[in-house]
Amino acid sequence: MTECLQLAGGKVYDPANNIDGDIKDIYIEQGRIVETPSATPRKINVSGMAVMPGGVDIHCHIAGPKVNLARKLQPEDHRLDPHPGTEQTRSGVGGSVPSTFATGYRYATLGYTTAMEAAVSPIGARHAIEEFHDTPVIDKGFYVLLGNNIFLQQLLREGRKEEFRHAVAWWINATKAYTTKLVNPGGDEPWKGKKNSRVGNIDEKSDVIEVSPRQVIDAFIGAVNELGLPHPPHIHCNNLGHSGNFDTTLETMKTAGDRRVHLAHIQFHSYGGEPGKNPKSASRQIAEYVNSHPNITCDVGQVMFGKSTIMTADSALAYTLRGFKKAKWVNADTECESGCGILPFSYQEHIYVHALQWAIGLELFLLSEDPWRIVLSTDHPNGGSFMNYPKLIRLLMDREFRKEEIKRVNQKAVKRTLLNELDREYTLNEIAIITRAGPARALGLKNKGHMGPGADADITIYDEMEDKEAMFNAPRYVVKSGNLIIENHEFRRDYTGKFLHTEPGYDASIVDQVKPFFENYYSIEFDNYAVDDSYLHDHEVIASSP
Amino acid sequence: MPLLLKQIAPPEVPLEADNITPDRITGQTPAGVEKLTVMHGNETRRIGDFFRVTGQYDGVINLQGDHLGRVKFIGARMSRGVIRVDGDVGEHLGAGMSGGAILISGNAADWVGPEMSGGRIEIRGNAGHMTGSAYRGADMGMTGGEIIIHGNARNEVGNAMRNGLIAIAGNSGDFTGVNMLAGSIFVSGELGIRTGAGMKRGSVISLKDAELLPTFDYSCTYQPGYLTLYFRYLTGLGLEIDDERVRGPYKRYCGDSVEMNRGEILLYSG
Amino acid sequence: MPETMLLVPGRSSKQGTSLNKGKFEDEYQEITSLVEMNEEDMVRLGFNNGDKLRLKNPVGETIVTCKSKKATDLPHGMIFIAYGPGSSRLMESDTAGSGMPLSKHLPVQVEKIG
Amino acid sequence: MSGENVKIVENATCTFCGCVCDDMVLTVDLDQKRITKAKNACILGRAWYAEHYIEEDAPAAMIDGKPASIDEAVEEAAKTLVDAKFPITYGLSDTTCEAQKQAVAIADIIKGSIDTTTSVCHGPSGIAFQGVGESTMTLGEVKNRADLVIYWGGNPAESHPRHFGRYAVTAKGMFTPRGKKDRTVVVVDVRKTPSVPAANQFIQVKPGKDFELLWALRALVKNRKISPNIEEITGVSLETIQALVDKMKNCRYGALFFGMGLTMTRGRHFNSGALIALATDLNEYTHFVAKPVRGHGNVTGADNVMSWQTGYPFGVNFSRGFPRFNPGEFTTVDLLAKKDVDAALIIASDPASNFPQAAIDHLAGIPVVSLDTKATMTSKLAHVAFRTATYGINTAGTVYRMDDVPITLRKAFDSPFPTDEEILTAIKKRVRALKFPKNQAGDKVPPGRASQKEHWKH
Repeated sequence: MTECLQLAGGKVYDPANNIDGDIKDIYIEQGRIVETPSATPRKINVSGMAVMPGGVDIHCHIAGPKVNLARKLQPEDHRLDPHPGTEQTRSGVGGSVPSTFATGYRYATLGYTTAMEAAVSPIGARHAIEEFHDTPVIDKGFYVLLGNNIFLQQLLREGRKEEFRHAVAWWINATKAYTTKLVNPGGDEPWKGKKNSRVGNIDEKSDVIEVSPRQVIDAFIGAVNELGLPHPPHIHCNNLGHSGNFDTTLETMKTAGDRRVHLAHIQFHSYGGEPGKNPKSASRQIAEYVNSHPNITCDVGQVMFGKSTIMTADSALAYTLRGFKKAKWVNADTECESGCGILPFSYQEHIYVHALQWAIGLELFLLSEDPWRIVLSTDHPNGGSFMNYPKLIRLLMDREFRKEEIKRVNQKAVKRTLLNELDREYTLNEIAIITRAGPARALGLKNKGHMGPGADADITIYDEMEDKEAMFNAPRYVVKSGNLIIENHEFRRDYTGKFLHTEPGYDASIVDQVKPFFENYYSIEFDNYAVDDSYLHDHEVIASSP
Repeated sequence: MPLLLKQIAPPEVPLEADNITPDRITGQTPAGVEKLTVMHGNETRRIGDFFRVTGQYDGVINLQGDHLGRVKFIGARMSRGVIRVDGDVGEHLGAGMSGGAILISGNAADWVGPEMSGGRIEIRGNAGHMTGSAYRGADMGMTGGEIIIHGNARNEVGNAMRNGLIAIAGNSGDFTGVNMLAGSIFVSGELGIRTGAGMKRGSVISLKDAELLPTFDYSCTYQPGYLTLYFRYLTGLGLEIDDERVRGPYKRYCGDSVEMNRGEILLYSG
Repeated sequence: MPETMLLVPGRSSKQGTSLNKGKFEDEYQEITSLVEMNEEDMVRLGFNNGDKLRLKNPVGETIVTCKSKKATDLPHGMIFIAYGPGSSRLMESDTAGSGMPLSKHLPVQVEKIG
Repeated sequence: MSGENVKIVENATCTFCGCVCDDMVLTVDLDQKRITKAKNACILGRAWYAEHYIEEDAPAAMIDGKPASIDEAVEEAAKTLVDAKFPITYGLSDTTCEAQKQAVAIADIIKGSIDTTTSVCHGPSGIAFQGVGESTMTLGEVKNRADLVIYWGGNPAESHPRHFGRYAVTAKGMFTPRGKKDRTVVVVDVRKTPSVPAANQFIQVKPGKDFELLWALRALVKNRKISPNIEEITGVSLETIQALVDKMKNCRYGALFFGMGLTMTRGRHFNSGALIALATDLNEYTHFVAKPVRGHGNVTGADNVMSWQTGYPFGVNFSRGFPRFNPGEFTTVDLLAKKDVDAALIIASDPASNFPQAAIDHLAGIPVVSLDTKATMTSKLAHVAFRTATYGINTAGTVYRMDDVPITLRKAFDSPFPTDEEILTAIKKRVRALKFPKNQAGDKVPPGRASQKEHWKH
């Protein structure tokens, strides 16, 4: 039951509509924002509070096969962070990989109302959607992993670009994905088939698939832009985490030319130095390239100190990280299309590399000239839990606080960055951009990230406070699709949220090409592969514009 | 005068009583203590529903009753004072405790002193499985303190223990000292099978011979000097060790070769 | 003197197919009370195919029917039974902090009855 | 008239064992309500379909052995569960994920315990996973890539008959075009099972010495020393062990499958853990994976649903208002044998016939609510017994194969009985109403995907 509401007297931060802290009433009816309501609204006095669109997480890992493996893996992490239920809400557990219910409620308690799972294998799509059904409050969708899909690589090898595009679109439809995700494109075959080796340079052709990572990247950028998906290919570059990888990152961006592309957790891809040796910061080179190329959006993948969980389709990377501590580790190969690696992790202030990663993330935020194209993320839970967002916001908004925090970390690492020279402080308006308006625009979600008439009534209202961490930690009100979910910091009702996906057009005859491959090399039947509509709960198709 | 909790009603289902610790009852009157909550299955009840509380806390809490074996989490996370139980106790005794002492006249169920970091637990009877161990999934069990069992203990004594001492006058079960990182385990009686599997460092000492895993390597038979001191300390804790066994000799095995091979198992071979 | 042998309960195709017919049907009852034994052990102990045996341990006991198995397929001293009510009677309930009762390799005393 | 009203269901999924083969072609006689043919099914699958019939006369619900209406039974079940101080929900491996989700919701609302048949199957492997992790795969990777396959402590020829042909031994794939000829198969077991003939090599280990053998393999893989008495200990010669180590290190893609010969014997989770750790160790040299060969059709789905809803795969307790996990404390055999629980909701499982006697004795003394497709020992002792439709034959829904691949079920024909999901959803609504009488607006979450109608009411 959605309500007719008047949010009265708040300071409104709606950067998409050029509203920066103006006092303004917001009206809500039928789950949407309206100019003037047709009925008498329930008036909520929000004067002295900051009113923002609901937060949008463009890159996190919250549902699907690898997330659930990571959950199963860590009872010790859940035990310390129980999430009690209420009469309205289900119980769960937290930790760095919370249960589905806790994930949804906790996003809501930070004022986030949309989150995109950034990596689901096609065969695991049904699983991800089932988890989404149990992930309350937030709207959600996922990016489907296609960058190591053997059938698609075969099409590329044979130069069948047209069919490639149709096949990509078929896969998006079959899995009900939002866009394509490339993770370490072309890197699975070396990992699975060549005694755990990895991709070096992106022009190197695998001797099995005979296609280079650059060809894969180029083809996806081409196909997805031609299909007109609301969000371009979402790319996790090759060589994540390795010293000297900024070069791979630059090459990946150059491959795009002036075509749209999103680079995921770019912090992990901004390292200088020699491979195999300690990294240095290359954030300046990366930031400069991004600043001067308006076709590029990125999210940061900020590292936050404390417990995290590495979970990535970049299995080779997880294996490398496992080498440091030899503690529990998961690798899961997915036939013909993907795989993942998982390990519990902890970022520590005194460790050079961890401190450097933390500093590089902050550098990227502070060096970025266009807040619309750099999105706040921790690559949850890889760089740390999304529950760290309020602290990260304070690090960006509060120079003095940042200085104190800088003093606590490995100084050798700090000295190798520009961090001490960067005095910039983000404004509330800029925070509203990097956490809401920007990611919504990058995702092509026209009804999100702003509060103009017709927008989804996803709204968060914070008490204005000096301590921005405290402020962003506890919104007083959260409205989701017009429902007052949190009122005076308390959950008032449960709500499922919507599932967001796309339906790009394609030539149906492509199925005749996919099917024989499938029958030979997959272990389930082709007709049981695509996710049917019965799995969709409340959902919305976001239009493609080819 | 200790604070006396006398059990007046047997619980119908397990009782979780993590409020029964010196840390929680300090400064409370007996009536105040009776008002503290316990979980009786899924209902929240009061200590007074199950115990009559008398006396005054003078550093010691005394529990008496015939059905204490269904009371879990006694002394969990305690940091000081003494809990004396006349009878048996349920699971998770002294879980995560950091100081103080717990004395049990009867038997204890599974999980005695899991992940404890300090203090002492002494059990006159037997203990269940997983004494001084890690909980599932965790990479570290007991990190300090002492557990003395006068009877037998069962499987996984000291699983992933990092520091401290576990002494067992009777037998231990399988996987004693499994995944041990450091610390000492002493067993007077028989060891179960697969002692020290996956141990990185630490010592397991037994007064009986035992069959060890194929990844433990015999290094020598000797009379380690430090054992005299060690045994004197154990006798001080009330364990009986005769002079012959104090003298040795002991067979020393090192392992686990699957791990770092820096742990040791000493078996009496007089 | 009853002989101590190692009982290995496990799945078998027949147990699986008869399960579908129903646990109260004779076929399931029969299959889950049939114990396979090394033929040489049977000769040594004087057992014949179809003999009724009592399997007993400190937990409980059950009556089974004996069936020979080639000496190469089942080691000496080991007997096999399909999971079912019979094997349950001999299982201890302690799970050693795992949830799993020891359900295979149960030492049992074996003696012929009747 | 039989034989005229016939329907063919293609790509149907057999839910009898964890192979969850989804290539069944079912011939359904709609008049007789029988499946007359199941093309592609194995011996177990054929029996699963052939023996499936609807007992039209059986009451859909019984209270204390007497027929009752479903509404009455739901009400009585809800009261029984809400009144309990320590209720347990158990079973769940032979039903859909949609039903499993409702069961977890009930346990959450009534603050009870919930556990699945995992705890007496590969629960120890789950514990091992939490300690060690696991290098693993979907079964198609084995079909496409594995040139070395080792089965340890399992007998798939009888428990999972199509495992060899469809996934792991004779299956032909991308880099294994000649199937069996392109791979080496080893079976390790205490006895020569019917699986042994499929293998190139059989290694017979002494009963109860799997851990010692696995540990010796781990040490040799790492080039460490082991006891010269290894043959005496394990029954396997040092040469054989070393040869296996060489084979494992030098393969291109190795896979270790393991069964309950490891989980159900002394050592339990450490046995599984040793095997998983061995596979992990081998990744220093080549690509190596391991996988438990799971049993019941959707036991893996139960693990998944439990994990995403509670954070833990089995053995969960909600008595404090949030999930806690502790096998040995909150697992069903323990809770029953220690007489801790005072009511039970048993779904698609028969603990009264296959649990240790001490556990069965306590179950017989407490009020039990049971859901099953046919009469069982458990339904016979139940206070409230529901008869439900068989998943995969009479219901749609989702199941997870042993390798966590989710598959949608296709219904072959209707059953007069409600589904597990329908009954559990109804019980959930009633327990919520009884528990939170003032908050009837609480359940804003739409019903599960398969529960569009409560058809038994019409």
